[in-house]
Amino acid sequence: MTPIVELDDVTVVFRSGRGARRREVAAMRNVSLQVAPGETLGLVGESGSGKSTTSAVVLGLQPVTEGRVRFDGAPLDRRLRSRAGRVQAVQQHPQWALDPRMRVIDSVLEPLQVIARGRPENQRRALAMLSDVGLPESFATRRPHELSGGQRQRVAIARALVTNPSFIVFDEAVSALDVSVQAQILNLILDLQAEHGFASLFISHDLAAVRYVSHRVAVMRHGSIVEVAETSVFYQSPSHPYSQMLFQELHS
Amino acid sequence: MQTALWTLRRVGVSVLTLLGVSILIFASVRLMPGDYADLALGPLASDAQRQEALAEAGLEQPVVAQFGQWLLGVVTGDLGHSYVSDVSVGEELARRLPVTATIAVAAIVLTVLLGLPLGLATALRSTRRGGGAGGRLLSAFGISVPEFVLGGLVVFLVSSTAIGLSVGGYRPPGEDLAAFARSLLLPTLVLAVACSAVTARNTRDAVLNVLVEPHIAASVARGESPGFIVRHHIVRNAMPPVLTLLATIVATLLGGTVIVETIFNVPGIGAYLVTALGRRDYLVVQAVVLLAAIVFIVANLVVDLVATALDPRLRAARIAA
Amino acid sequence: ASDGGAASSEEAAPGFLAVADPESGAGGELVVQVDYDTAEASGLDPQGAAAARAWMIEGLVYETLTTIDENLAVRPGLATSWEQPSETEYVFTLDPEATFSNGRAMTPDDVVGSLRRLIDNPAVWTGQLGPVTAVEATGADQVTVTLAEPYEPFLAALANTPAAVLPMAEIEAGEIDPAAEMLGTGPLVAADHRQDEYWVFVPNEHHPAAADLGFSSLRLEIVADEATRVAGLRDGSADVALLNAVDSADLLTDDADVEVVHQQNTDFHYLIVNSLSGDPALQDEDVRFAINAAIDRDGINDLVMAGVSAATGVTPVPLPDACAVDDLPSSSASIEDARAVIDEHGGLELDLLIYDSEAVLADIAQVIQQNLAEIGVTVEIATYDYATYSSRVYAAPADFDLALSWFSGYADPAMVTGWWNPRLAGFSAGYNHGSEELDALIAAGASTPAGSQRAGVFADLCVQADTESETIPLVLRPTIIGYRGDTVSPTLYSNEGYGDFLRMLTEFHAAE
Amino acid sequence: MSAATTTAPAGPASRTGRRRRRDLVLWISCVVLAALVLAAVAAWLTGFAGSATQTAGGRLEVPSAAFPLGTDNLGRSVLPRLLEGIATTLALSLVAVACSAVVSTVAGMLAGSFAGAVSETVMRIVDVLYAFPALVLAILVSALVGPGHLAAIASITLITIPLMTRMVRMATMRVVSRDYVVSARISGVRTGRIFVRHLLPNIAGTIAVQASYALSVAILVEGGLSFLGYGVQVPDASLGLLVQEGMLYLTRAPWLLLAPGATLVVSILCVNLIGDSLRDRFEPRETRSLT
Amino acid sequence: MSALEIDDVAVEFATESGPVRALDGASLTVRPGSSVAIVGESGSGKSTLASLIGRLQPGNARIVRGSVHVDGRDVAQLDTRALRELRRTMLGSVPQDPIESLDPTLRIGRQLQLVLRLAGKDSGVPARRALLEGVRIDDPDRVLRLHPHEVSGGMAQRIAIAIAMCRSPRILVADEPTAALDAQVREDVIRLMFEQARATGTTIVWLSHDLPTVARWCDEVAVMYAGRIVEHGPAAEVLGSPVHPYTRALAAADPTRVRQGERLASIGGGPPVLHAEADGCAFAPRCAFADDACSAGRPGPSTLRGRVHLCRRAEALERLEVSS
Ligand SMILES: Nc1ncnc2c1ncn2[C@@H]1O[C@H](COP(=O)(O)OP(=O)(O)OP(=O)(O)O)[C@@H](O)[C@H]1O
Ligand SMILES: Nc1ncnc2c1ncn2[C@@H]1O[C@H](COP(=O)(O)OP(=O)(O)OP(=O)(O)O)[C@@H](O)[C@H]1O
Ligand SMILES: [Mg+2]
Ligand SMILES: [Mg+2]
Repeated sequence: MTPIVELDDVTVVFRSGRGARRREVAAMRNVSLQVAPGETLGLVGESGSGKSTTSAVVLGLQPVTEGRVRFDGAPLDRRLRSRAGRVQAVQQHPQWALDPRMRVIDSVLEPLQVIARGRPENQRRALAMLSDVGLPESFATRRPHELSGGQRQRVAIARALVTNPSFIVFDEAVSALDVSVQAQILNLILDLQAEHGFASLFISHDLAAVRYVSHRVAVMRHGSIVEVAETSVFYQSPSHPYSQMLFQELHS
Repeated sequence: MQTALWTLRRVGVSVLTLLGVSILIFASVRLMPGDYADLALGPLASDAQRQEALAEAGLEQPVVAQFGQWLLGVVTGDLGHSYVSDVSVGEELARRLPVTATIAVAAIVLTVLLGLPLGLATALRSTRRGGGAGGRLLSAFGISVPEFVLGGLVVFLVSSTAIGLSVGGYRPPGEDLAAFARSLLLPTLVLAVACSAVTARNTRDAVLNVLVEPHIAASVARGESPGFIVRHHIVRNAMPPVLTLLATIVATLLGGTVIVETIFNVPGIGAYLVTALGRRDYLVVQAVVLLAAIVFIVANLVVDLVATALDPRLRAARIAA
Repeated sequence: ASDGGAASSEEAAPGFLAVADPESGAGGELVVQVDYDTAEASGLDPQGAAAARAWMIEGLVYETLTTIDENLAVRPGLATSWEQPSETEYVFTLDPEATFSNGRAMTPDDVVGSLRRLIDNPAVWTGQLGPVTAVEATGADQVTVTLAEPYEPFLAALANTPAAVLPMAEIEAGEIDPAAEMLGTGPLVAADHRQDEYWVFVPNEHHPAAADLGFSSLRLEIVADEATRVAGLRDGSADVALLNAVDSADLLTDDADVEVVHQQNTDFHYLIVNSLSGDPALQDEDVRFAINAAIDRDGINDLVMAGVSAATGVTPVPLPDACAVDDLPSSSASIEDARAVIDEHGGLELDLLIYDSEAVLADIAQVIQQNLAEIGVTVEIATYDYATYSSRVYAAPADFDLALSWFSGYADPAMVTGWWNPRLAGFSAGYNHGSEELDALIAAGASTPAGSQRAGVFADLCVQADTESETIPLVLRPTIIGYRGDTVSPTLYSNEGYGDFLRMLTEFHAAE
Repeated sequence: MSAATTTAPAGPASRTGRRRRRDLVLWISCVVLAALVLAAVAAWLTGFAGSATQTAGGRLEVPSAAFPLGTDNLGRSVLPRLLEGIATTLALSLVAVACSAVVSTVAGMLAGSFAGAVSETVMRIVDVLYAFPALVLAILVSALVGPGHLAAIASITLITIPLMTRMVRMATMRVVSRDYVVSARISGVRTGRIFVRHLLPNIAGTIAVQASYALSVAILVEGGLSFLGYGVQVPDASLGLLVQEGMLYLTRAPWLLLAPGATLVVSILCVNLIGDSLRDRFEPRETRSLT
Repeated sequence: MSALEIDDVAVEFATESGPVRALDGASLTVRPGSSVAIVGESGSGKSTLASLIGRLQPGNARIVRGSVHVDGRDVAQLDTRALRELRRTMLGSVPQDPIESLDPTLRIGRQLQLVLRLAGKDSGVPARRALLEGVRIDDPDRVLRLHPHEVSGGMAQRIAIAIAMCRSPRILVADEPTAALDAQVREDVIRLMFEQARATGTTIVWLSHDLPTVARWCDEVAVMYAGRIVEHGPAAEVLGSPVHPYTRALAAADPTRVRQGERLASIGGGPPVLHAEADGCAFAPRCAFADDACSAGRPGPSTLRGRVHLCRRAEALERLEVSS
C-alpha cells in the first residue's frame, strides 16, 4: 500500500542573520518517515526538536532544503490548492484556530467551498460534521468567542474533517486543553478516525496522549528522528536512550 | 558586532530613503509653476533679462544635469547659493539652524518634562476610580488646539498684557543672549503644548502596555513598592515606543516651526523655507527639506539604536530580520 | 487711537498726516517693521529696481535730482533748481553740498553717468524717463538733459529712486558693485542686512541733515505676519509698522499710544480682463463693459477698505488733472443693460486669479464675485502664490479670464497711463490688445503740459479705457501706517506716489 | 484569559464602571460631532449656508437676532459661513481620510503578508513620505495642483498615509500568522479570498482606530493649510480659513475667531476622544494597580 | 496555627456581561510546612483562590464574603504598607510563564540584585552567583549576564524559583509553574522546588491540572469545581480512591491511567460559569449519580475516609460501589 505521506531524507535549514552573524539552524536533519492510510503516527520530542517544522513540511507550507516529500505517491506540489480538501490541519491554539469574526458554520464551510463552491448540500454536510464532533446545530451560528476552548478545538476538527481528507496533522491539538476536555477530544479523534479512516500525524509533548491515539510513535531530537516504533513496543521497551529517558516519567 | 551590522543596514536604508526624498523634492520644486526669474524681475522685464537671470542661477541646464550637480554639491558639502540673496545656503542654514534648533530642542525638553510625567501619572492613576480622567482630557485638549490658534491667541494676549514678554524682538545669541531667549520663549511654549499632549497620550499608552505585563504582576506580588516598580521596571520598558514618538515629533517640529516662526517672527529654518518656496529659491527649498529629512532619519536611527539598547528583545528581533 | 479705533485720516497740517515735533525725545533707535524685503534680480542696484519696496529701501541711501512733496508736486532734490529753456530741454543746477557717504563730493559727471547708465542699460524705469536724447554736463554744477519731444512726466520720473545719482566714478573704476553695495548721497548708510530679516541703517555723516537727525539709527525689520506687526506696535517692539489690512487699526483700539493713519497713495488696484486668450466672450467689448459696469467701485471701497480709499479711473484721483470717476461711462451704465449683454451669451463662467501675499485682494475678489453674480457672471476665485499667479498671468498666452493686481500710480498721471498701451508696457501684451485711439490719447497725455488741456486729454483717455474695459481700475491702495506716539514723532505726507512712506525720514524723532 | 476558558464569553473583562464612563465619553463625542454634521448638512440642504457669500449687513456687526454670530469684514453673516466651514472641513477631512485608509489598507496588507520585495518597496516609499516634512509636502502639493479642495485632500492623504500603512502592516503581520489563516491556506483558499474574508475583518479595528486619529490630524492639517493660505480658498469657508480671517479682528469682533476656533477645537477633541474609545474597544487592556 | 486559612470565600468579577462568580464559598486550611495541590478544570477558580493569599486579585474582583488569614493575620484588614510587607516577607510565588515574569529589559544579574537588595540581603555578585548555584544552574556567571529572552524556559523557571525562595517565604504559591515546560525539564524543576521548600520548611500551594505529578509530589490535594473545593485530603488517597464524583471523573480522564486499548472516560458537557451563588451542587448537571435533591440544596462540607468533601451522596455512592 502506498504511504499517504512519505518524507525521504528531508533536511530543513533555517538561515538567519547576515554576514558574520549568519546562523544556520537545522530544524530537520535527514528525516525519513511514512504515514500509511488510516494510520496515526505520533511525533514526540522536546521543545525545539523540529516537530512543528516537520508538520509544516508535510503540509507543504515549508520548502525543504534537501530531500523529497511525496503525497499519495506523487511528489508534493507546492501549490496548496492542488490538494485542497485532501490534507487538513488542527493547530495548537484554540483561541486562534477560528477566525474570531466568522460564524462557526462559515468556518466549517470554508474548506468545502474551495473544492465544491456553492453546492446546496455543503451546508447540510457542515452541519452533519458539527454534530459528528458533538456540537448541536444551535452552535452553528455562534462566533468563536462564545465557545469554550474545547468547543473551539472541536470546530477546528470539524473544519478539518469536512472535506473528508485522507490526511490530517494535529500539531499540539490537545496540549492547551485541560484533562477532561482533552479526554473528550482524544476520544473524538479516535471515533472519527474509525468512521472516516483518515491518516494522521499527531504531534504532542504529552506522551500519554500520544500513546492513546497513535499506532506508531516517532521520537525527534535536535531535528532527527531517533526512534520509530509501534506504540505498544515503545511504551514497553523504548530502545534509544533518549526515548528511554523520555518514557521513564510515564512509568514512574 | 551584530548591532554594528544591523546599524550599517539601517544606515544603508536611510541613505536610500534620503535619495528618494531628494528626487521627490527636486522633482516637485521644479514642477511648481513660476520660476525665480519671473519673480525677481517682475512682469516688466524683457525676455533677454529673464534668460540672463535664469542662466545666472544655472537654471537653463537640463534638469537631470542640475540634479546631478546638486547631488554632487550636497555630497561635497556645497549646497549652492540662494538666488535671491546670493548668500551660501550652507552658511545661511548654519546661521539659522541654532534658532530653530533652540526652539525645537527646548520644545522637546519641555515635552519630555511635561508630557512624560503627565502620561506616567495618568497611566498609574487610571487604575483608580475615575483615575487619570483629568490627565486624559488635558492631553486630548492639548492635542486638539492647533498651533495657529494657540499662537494667534498668545500673540494677542502677550501684546495686550504687560507681562514683560514681547513678540519678536529677535537678536542673535551672540549679540544679546537674553533677548534671544526671550524671543524664543513663546514659540517654544506654543510648540511644546501640542507635543506634550501627544507625548502624554502615548506615554500613558506605553505605560499601560507595560503594566499588564506579567513581570509587573510578579513585582507587585513580591511586595515591591510602586515607586520602586516605576523606577526599575516601568520606565525602561515603556521607553521604546515613547522614544519612537519623540523621533516623529522631532521631525514634525519643522512643520510646527514654520507656523510659530511665522507667527512670532523668528528667523529660523521654517520661516526661511516658506519665504524660499514663495520665491522659488530652489536650492534653499531643497536644502531645507533635505535637512528636515536628515533630521527625521537620524532621529529615527538614534531612537532605534537607543530603543534596541533599552530593550534587548528588539535587538534580537532586529538582528534576526 | 484717538478716535476710538478707526484710523484717522485727519491731517496734522495741510498735506501732512503727522508732523514731527522737534521738541520730542530724540536720539533713539528707530524700529520700523514692514511686511517684506526687496528681492530684485539686479540686487541693490537702484536702476534695476522694479518694485516699490526696493525704491523705498534704496531711497534711504540714494537721492534723486527731484523729489515730490506732500501734494505730489515736484520739488528740488539734488538739483536745487532747474530751468526749461525749451519744451524739450532741462538745465539742472546741482546742490554743491551733495556728498557721497564715502566723503567724495557729487559731480555733474555722476549725474550724467547715472542717467546715461540708465538709458544705455534698459530697465523698467528707462521707459518712464521719457525720450531722452542727450545728457551733458554743462557747467561745474550744471547738467542739461535734452528730450526728443515734450514729455510732461519727466521731472516726476526723476523723483524716483531708479533715477538716483550713483557714484559713477567709483562704479566705473570697479571699486564698488552697485548690485551688492549701496553708496549714495542719501541721509543713511546701510550698516547691516539680513535678507528677509532686517536692515540696519546709520546716518551718513556727510549728509547735510546728519547733524540734526532725530534718531541714532534705523532698524528696518521684515515681519511677514500682519498680526505680529500689530503686536509689535502694541508691545513697543516696533515704533512704526506698515500694516496691510484696513482693519488692523481695530486691533489697536485699546492702545492709547498707537496711532494708525492712512496715507493716500496714487497706487490703485485694477481688474485685468483677458481679452486675448481668456474666455472667448471676453473678446467682445460689450461683455467687458458689462463686467466693468457691474463692478461697484464704491462698494469695494466701503466693504473692503472701510471707506478710507477711493474709486479711481485710469489716472489716479489724487493727482492733478486726473479724470473724475463719476464721469466714466461705466459709472452711469445700467445693471439691466449689463445683464442683458451677458444673457445674450447665456451667462458666463469666469475664473478670477489673485495671489495670496496681499490679503485685500481676496476681499476685493469676493465683492467683485458678488457684483458679477448680479449680471449672471459666475466667478470662481483662484488664489495662488505670486510665482504661480505671475506664471499664469504674464505667460504668452495668458492663462486666466480675470485677474486682480495693482499699479504704482507714480507722481504724474501720464506715467501710469502708459501701461494701457500693451506695446509700451510689454507685460500686458499677453492679455490685452489696446487700441490706436487709446494709444494716441496716452501719447497726448504724456506730451501735453499740465493744465486744463491735459485734463481734457485724460478725461478722454479715461473714457476710452473705460469703454474698452480691458484693464479696469478699481480703488486706490492706501498705505496704512501705525506708529507709537510715545516713542516716535514722525513726519508723514498725506499723499505718496512711489510707496515711500519713509520719504520724510530725516524729520523723524525717536525717543531714546 | 486562559486558553481553555469555558463557556464564559471571551470578551475583554474590564471594570464596568470605567467602561460605562468611556462609553459616555464616546456617546457625548459622537453626539456633538453628529450635531455639527447635521447642522452643516441641514444648512446646506436648506440653502441657508449656500448664500453665505452674499453681503447681508454692515461690516463687523455684533451678534444680533438677524445675525446670531454677527457679521464679518465683508458684512456676511457669520453663522452660515461657520456652518459651511464645518461642512467643508469635515467633508474634506473625511474624503482625505477615506482615500488614505484605502491606500494604506491595500499597501499595508500587501506589505504585511508578503515579506521580501513587496514589503521592502512599500515600506521604503512610506519612509520617503514619512521623512518629508508634512507641512512642506502640503505646500508643495498645493503649489503643484493649485490651492483649494483638491490640494487639501491630496496633502492630508499623503500626510496620513505613512503612519496608517505602518499600523495596518503591523496588524496584518499579526493576523497572517494566526492559525486560522494558515488553516485556510492549507485548505487551499485563494489569497484574494483570505485577504477579504480573514485579513480585512480582523484588521478592521486597527483601521478604524487609525482612521479616527487620522481624521483628527486631517482637521488639524486642513486648518494649518488654510491658515497659511494653501488650503481652502475664499469665498468658500473652512474652519481653518475662518480662524485665519478672524485673527485680525480679535478685539473688535472676537466672534469671528472664537466661533470657528472653538468649533475646530471641539471637533478635533471629539474625533480624538472617539479614537481613544475605539481603541479601548478594539485593543482592550486590563489595567492593573501597583498596590 | 495554620499557615493559610481560607474561610468560605466568594469572589465575583465584574464583567461586561454582568458578574462572574469565580469563587463560591471556597474553604481551605493549610498546615505549615505541608504541600497542597489545588487541581481542577480550567476556570474552576484556582488562580483566583491563589491570588487572594497575597490580596493580588484583579481590580475587578469583589470579595463577596469570607476571609483569608495568612499566618494568623487577616489579609483583608492590612493597610498597603503591611500588605507589601506581608508579600515581601511571607509570600513567594512561582509564575506560570517564567520568562514573561522577568523584566525583559534587565539582565538576570541585575534582577537578582534588585530582589536581594529589597530583601535586605547582600546583593553582590557572589551572592547572586550563589543564588543561581542554589537552583543548580551551571555556569551562573554566564547566566547572570543574559537577558530573560536568552534563557530557556526551564532555566527561567529555576531563576524564578531562586527569586521566590531567596527570601525564605513562609508560603510559596505556584500557579501552574510547569505548564510551559516540556516533560523532562518539568520534572527537574518540580523536584528543585520541593527540595528547596522542604529545606526551609516553606508551605507550598501548587495549582495544577496535571494529576499524576500532583499525586507524586504533594502531601494534600484540594479539588476545585465551580469555585468550591469539592474534595480535600491526602494526595495519594484523593486521587487514588476519590470520594467526590467530580474527582472520580477527573481521575478517569487522565490518559496516563488508561491501559492500551482502553477507552478514556470523559465527562460530557462543560463546567458552568456561575453568575451568582449556586443553588445546589454545581456538578449535578454533569454528574451520573446526581438526583433531584443535588440541584436543590447547596451541599455543605462533610468528612469521609479522612477527607473533607462536598458531595451529599458520597456515602450512598460508596455503598453502591461496594455492592457492585
Ligand atoms: N522560521 C524559522 N526561522 C528560523 N528558525 C526556525 C524557524 N522555525 C523554527 N526554527 C527553529 O527550528 C527548530 C525547530 O523548531 P520547531 O518549531 O519545529 O520545534 P518544535 O519541536 O515544534 O518545538 P515546540 O515543541 O516548542 O513547538 C528550533 O530550533 C527553532 O528555533
Ligand atoms: N480578571 C477577570 N475578570 C473577569 N473574570 C475573570 C477574571 N479572572 C478570572 N475570571 C473568571 O473567573 C473564573 C475563574 O478563573 P480562574 O482564573 O481562577 O480559573 P483557573 O482555575 O485558574 O483556570 P486556569 O486553569 O485556566 O488557569 C473563570 O470563569 C474566569 O473566566
Ligand atoms: Mg511546535
Ligand atoms: Mg489559572
